Amino acid sequence: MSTVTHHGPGDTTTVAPARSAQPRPVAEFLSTYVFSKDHKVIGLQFLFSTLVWFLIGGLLALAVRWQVAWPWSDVPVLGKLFAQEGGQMSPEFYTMLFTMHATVMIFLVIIPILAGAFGNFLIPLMIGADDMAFPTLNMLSYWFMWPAFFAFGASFFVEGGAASSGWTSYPPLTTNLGASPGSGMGQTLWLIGLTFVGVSSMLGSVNYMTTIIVMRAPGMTMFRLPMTIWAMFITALLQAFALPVLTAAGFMQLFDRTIGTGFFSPEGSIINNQMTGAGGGQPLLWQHLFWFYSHPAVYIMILPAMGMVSDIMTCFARKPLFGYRPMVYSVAGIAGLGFIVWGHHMFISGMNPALGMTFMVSTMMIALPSAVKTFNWLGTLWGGRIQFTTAMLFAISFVSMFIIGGLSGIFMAATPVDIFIHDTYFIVAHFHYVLFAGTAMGVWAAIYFWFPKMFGRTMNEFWGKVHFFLTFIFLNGTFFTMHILGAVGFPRRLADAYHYETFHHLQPMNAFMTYCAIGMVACQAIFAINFFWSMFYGPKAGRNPWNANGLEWTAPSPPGHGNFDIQPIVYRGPYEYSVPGCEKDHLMQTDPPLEHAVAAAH
Amino acid sequence: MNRHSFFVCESLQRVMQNASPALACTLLLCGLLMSATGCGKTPAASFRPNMVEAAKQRLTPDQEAQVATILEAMFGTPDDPVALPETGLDVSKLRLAAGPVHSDIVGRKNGLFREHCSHCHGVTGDGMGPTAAFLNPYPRDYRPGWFKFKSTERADKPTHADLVTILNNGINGTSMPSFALLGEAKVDALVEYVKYLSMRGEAELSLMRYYFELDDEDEGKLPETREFLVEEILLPVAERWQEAEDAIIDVPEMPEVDLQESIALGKELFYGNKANCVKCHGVTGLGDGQANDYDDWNKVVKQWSDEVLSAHDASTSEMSREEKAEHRAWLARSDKALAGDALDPRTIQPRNLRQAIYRGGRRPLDLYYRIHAGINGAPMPAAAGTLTPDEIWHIVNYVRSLPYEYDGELGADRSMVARDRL
Amino acid sequence: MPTSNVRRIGLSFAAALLLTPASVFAAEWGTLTGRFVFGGDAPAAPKLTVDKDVDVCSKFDLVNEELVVGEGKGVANIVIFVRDKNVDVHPDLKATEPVVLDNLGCRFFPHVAFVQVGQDMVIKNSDPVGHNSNVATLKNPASNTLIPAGGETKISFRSDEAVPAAVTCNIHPWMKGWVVVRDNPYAAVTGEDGSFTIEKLPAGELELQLWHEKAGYLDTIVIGGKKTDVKRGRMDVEIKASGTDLGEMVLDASVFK
Amino acid sequence: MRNRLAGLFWSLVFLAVPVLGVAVFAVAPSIDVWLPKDVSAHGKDIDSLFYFILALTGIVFIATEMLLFWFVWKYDEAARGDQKATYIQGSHTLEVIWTIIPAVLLLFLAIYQMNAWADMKMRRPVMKPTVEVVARQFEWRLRYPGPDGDLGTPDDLFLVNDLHVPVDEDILVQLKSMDVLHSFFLPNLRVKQDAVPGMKIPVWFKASEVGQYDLVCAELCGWGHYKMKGRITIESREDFDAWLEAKYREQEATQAEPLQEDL
Repeated sequence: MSTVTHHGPGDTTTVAPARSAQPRPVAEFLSTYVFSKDHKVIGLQFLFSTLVWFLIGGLLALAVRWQVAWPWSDVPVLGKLFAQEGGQMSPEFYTMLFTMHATVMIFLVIIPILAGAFGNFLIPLMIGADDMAFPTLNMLSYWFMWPAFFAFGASFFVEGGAASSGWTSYPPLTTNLGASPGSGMGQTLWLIGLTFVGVSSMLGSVNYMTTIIVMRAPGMTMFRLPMTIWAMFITALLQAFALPVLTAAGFMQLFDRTIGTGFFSPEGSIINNQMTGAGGGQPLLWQHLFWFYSHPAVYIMILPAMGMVSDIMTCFARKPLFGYRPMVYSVAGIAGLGFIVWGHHMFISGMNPALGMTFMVSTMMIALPSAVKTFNWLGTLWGGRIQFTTAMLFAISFVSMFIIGGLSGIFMAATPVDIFIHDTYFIVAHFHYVLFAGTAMGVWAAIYFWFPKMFGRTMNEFWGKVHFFLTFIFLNGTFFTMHILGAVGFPRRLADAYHYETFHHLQPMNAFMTYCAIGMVACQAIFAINFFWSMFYGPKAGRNPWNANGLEWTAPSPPGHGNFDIQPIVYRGPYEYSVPGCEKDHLMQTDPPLEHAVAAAH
Repeated sequence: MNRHSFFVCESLQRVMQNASPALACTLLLCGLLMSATGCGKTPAASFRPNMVEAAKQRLTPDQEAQVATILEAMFGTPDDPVALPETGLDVSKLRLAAGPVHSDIVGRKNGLFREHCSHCHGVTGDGMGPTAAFLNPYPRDYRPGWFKFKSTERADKPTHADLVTILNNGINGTSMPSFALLGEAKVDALVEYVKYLSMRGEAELSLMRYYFELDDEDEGKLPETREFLVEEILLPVAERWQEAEDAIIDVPEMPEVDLQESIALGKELFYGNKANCVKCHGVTGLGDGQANDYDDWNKVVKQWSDEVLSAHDASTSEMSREEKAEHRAWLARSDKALAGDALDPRTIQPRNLRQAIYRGGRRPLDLYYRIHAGINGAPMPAAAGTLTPDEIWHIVNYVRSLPYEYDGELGADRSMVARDRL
Repeated sequence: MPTSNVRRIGLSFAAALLLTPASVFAAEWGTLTGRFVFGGDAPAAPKLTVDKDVDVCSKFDLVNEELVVGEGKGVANIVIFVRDKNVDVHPDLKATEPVVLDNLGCRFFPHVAFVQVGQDMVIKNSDPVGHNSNVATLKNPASNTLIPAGGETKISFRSDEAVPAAVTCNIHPWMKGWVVVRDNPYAAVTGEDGSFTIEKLPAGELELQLWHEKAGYLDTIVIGGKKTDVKRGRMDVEIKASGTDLGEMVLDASVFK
Repeated sequence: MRNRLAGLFWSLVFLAVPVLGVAVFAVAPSIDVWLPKDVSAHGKDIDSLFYFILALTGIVFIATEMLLFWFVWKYDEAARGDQKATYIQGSHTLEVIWTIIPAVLLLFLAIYQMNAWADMKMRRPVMKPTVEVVARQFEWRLRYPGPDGDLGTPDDLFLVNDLHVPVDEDILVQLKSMDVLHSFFLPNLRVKQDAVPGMKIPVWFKASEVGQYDLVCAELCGWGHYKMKGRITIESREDFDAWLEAKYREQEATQAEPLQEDL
């Protein structure tokens, strides 16, 4: 076991001396796998939980697509499950579906899978620490997800169903219990769940920041950190500064709903033909508070994926990252600008139009660091020696898809154009290109890439490529068409848009997208089987199956408790691939300095 | 030892060992695709029986089945409606409105009722669609055959045109939207279907009530002859729908007096003992007079649930074992009917007359109808015979001026005056 | 099989031959009398809460009239009518005068009114306050008319009602009365002492039906100390030309729970 | 040695992105899945801006995706033989170039569109509202000032879902909401504005062509969001006045009339 010298101030996980008493299997199982303070186990716990929710979110999306393509027709499976009258989906059930699809995907999948799963698993390994700075806090950050899982999960079964006011939860629809079926208990549970997700993220973010600042291995300077760690670091900063606002806003909404405050309800409105109680509030206030968190949250949802993709891409292009420092600066730039662009979600919300202009300029500017990152990834490929592993394919497709998602954002940033495309499928296309075609592809790349480190075995490459190919085709079939639907003005969130003459002819196109979506979800079965199969029967991977440079690859696969069997000492940055004059095509961060390597570095 | 074996149970491991990943992939893919694209269609829609009435009339399961059989013979199913010639309904219109939503061979949209109405009013027209419980007021239950806003006398059915007007204008102040943009033909078909559902509901009620009148020699079974069903059950209902067209209220012209004078007279009547509007609509006109009354739909449920509640409390000590068992079965069934087939009764509030919201239409003519005939199904009584037409017109004028009346004296209740938001 | 039933009903155009009884007038007529008494201690009628038009209505000392037990424990307001639809009607019993239902003292008077099909019913208001009378009939179109102080309105019924119809006032929620609508003149309502009389009934076997607003159709009565089953309030009696007296019929207190 | 075919295959997959992407946008207008017909005075500003951004992003899209394809095609391990990857850590010149050029373009775009935005949302015409639109779950309640031209007087005309406006005139809509958020969306007039309870938001436009178009709710307003369908009818001043007059007469009716045919 570990003979690591303990050097972190918060490190409390010393290796227990061998117990003389008989092993207590249940207690040991619980402390090893359930209430573990080991960052790797916590990371895997996050990974498995989020993958389960990913499946649920995907199935919810399928049901949504079904209704959009064939409104009022019999719904297979769901029609029977929920005993809708006449087999057809009721509109409030549909609104609940897309609300919960977004909620699950954002709060229970993307944010926890990036920060929770990969952040936890990778940060100590990549900086050469034996665990997080605050392992107990770390364990709590996972277990605080469970109340959220329960709250969101249970809300499907309460009267009126789960929240159905969109994931943005705009009041007064949400503050008034009579406004919508889902505005009842479902919405309360939604707010409670959200709060717990927030607490979990907050605990994580404090931990990540501290760990990255104080627990780096000797020689690991800030500018020798891999991009993944930089991205995680800045994500943690974003969370730490933006989350309190959302938590406060969530409580305000909860109070509006339960104890009759009126933060978000204007005076004298009549909802469901009844006078509402308290007044004096402003619905727009919620939008400001919500987007003050949720716009930075958009970057929380992509920055870590960008970091991981950078690492994967350099490894399989066998080439240093093009412009390491500009990449770091652009991540920081995105984070900084991310705090002053929230108003672009509110151009037509009734907010002062003059304010719209300032937000438009800052929004245009945030495209810059994104562009810099894209060009740098292209620069990384340029002159490389590309290995088409599954992880690399996902990483390249991340770049390819992020270009689309990024460029479509410019349409929305342009305020006059936004007048037309706001709340249409153009927006849906945009954020699915960023979040699904972007982040989810990045996550798959990361899973295929770090799987050997997690389980000591590699995933099946052939089925991995089949999975990639099908996902890639179907995802573009589903989401690319949304752009042109958006150009027609096809609005989001309509249970049945075809009774409008303007949109009547779009049904076949939506049916096509639904077929693609069905295919997309179905082919994840390949991934699921490959994943579990490889966990047990995949070919054994050594410490460094990809010949990568990072510190994590010096540890055993899977790393034992305390991670490293010898204390890593860092001599260089993480991207020393194909260093001229060096025999190997890569120099790990722990490799002792070579004369020519040092020479080449300057 | 594999440290991650806890994730999967032993049996799964064995299965995984024996199957190749390719085979498993294919199987799972097929399974997912099949379940997603629908091998299992949901069963065809059916009409829901009137459980409250069945429990109330203490029908046996056999009798319930008989009612269902008779009704299916007389009216068909939601997907395949039948209208006997005596109903006077146009089957081709019914077909347009009935069934699941689909486009027929010429691209005409069918299944209009389920597309536009059933999520509130329910496939059966019992006002208990999936959304119903969340609406205030509840969506209308067509089955008892009561309709509120019409141009006919209180006790009469609405005319076809009345229902068309409701569909075209919606009912302001409720969740009923306007369907004018569907076009005349579709609205017409929907009205026909509403009439069909209402006739079916009324026929169901009278069938269920008829068991009570049976003689002992009938052995608890209704005669199933066409004559009985048409003469005793269908015609009394259908004829009243057909008579409605001749029962339109005759409205005399508005008296030729100065508007302000008429308003003053109307105000006097409003507050006076003769018209007594003030008792329910309140001295403020805000509808804050009578607050604990129910409309007829809710009253039925309220009375029935009170009865069942008191039966729960009643002593069973003097009953024989069989009686006790029967009593318990009946209670269980009544509770089930109340829980699954009735919405929690809610009180009805008199209209706030200062909002300029008039559910039955804002034309002076509509208000005249409301005062003349009252509102069927609601506590609002008919003034015909009590008030002269001129007096009714004065009240109409006063009510129309109420939203614009100086309301300073309302003080703290100012927020209730919502005329500024319609 | 339900489908075969469907076909049978849908296609059976052939009218069933109804056995119409030969309409022969009875030769003899008799009178039916009887008295209902309350078995057990007579409960005191609870006072009503009067919260509308208090200045007028609170003067009347109103009580809940669901169960009125009068002198000698007689149960008032029990409705007795002949169930047989084709009963012979004595030629003297042609309904001419309208039945009057009065809003009197913030209650309905009489508490249970009896009216025949086709006969007029005048609902009037002798109170100094306005009332409305909401008649909740099931087979007949329901009506609800505004009746100002001193006013009156006239309604009639086109078909009999299997169950007496409730009459309520929406302005004064405590007010409740009943209307019995039959298509023959043979019905009676027990008075304060619990007794009733139906005159000029055709002699022979007749089926009566007994109803009370709280008990519904009566199930059991005690005649001469013997428990008699009158399921759904149906009771066969023999009308003698000399008159039939059912005597004292005891209604157990549990009936009214 | 790795198979070259795999590299070719995957590069073609990535080539399909720009090719099919452009194809979709090229084909879409011809199958009528494109910007709906514009009948407003200001719509061309939005449309031309849309096309301008489309062209700009289109060029960047094609360029970057083709570059990606080219690199993937060319620098495949199998194609490189024994050659090592080139050791390049970055280029200051390139970084500066690809920071400055997009920055200039984006700033230009931002400033270029300000005027259009101001026209649509800030320079409100000085006039009394043509109509008040009050959104509620789930319909559009309309109120026209009656003969006196003022809203809030007893001669107001109340309608639902059926919005009429005169052509070639400034229209000022006073937008309100009775209950929750809604959004007043006229696709053919390129108008969209959220209706916020407690706020009176002015919306203005000028219709340039006679016709009937959809009025859509674009902000989730509850379970019935999909059915908040309204209609806008753009007609000549004479027709509009006649319609207004007829509707007003209808609202003031004291006698039953034959049903209006043109509902």
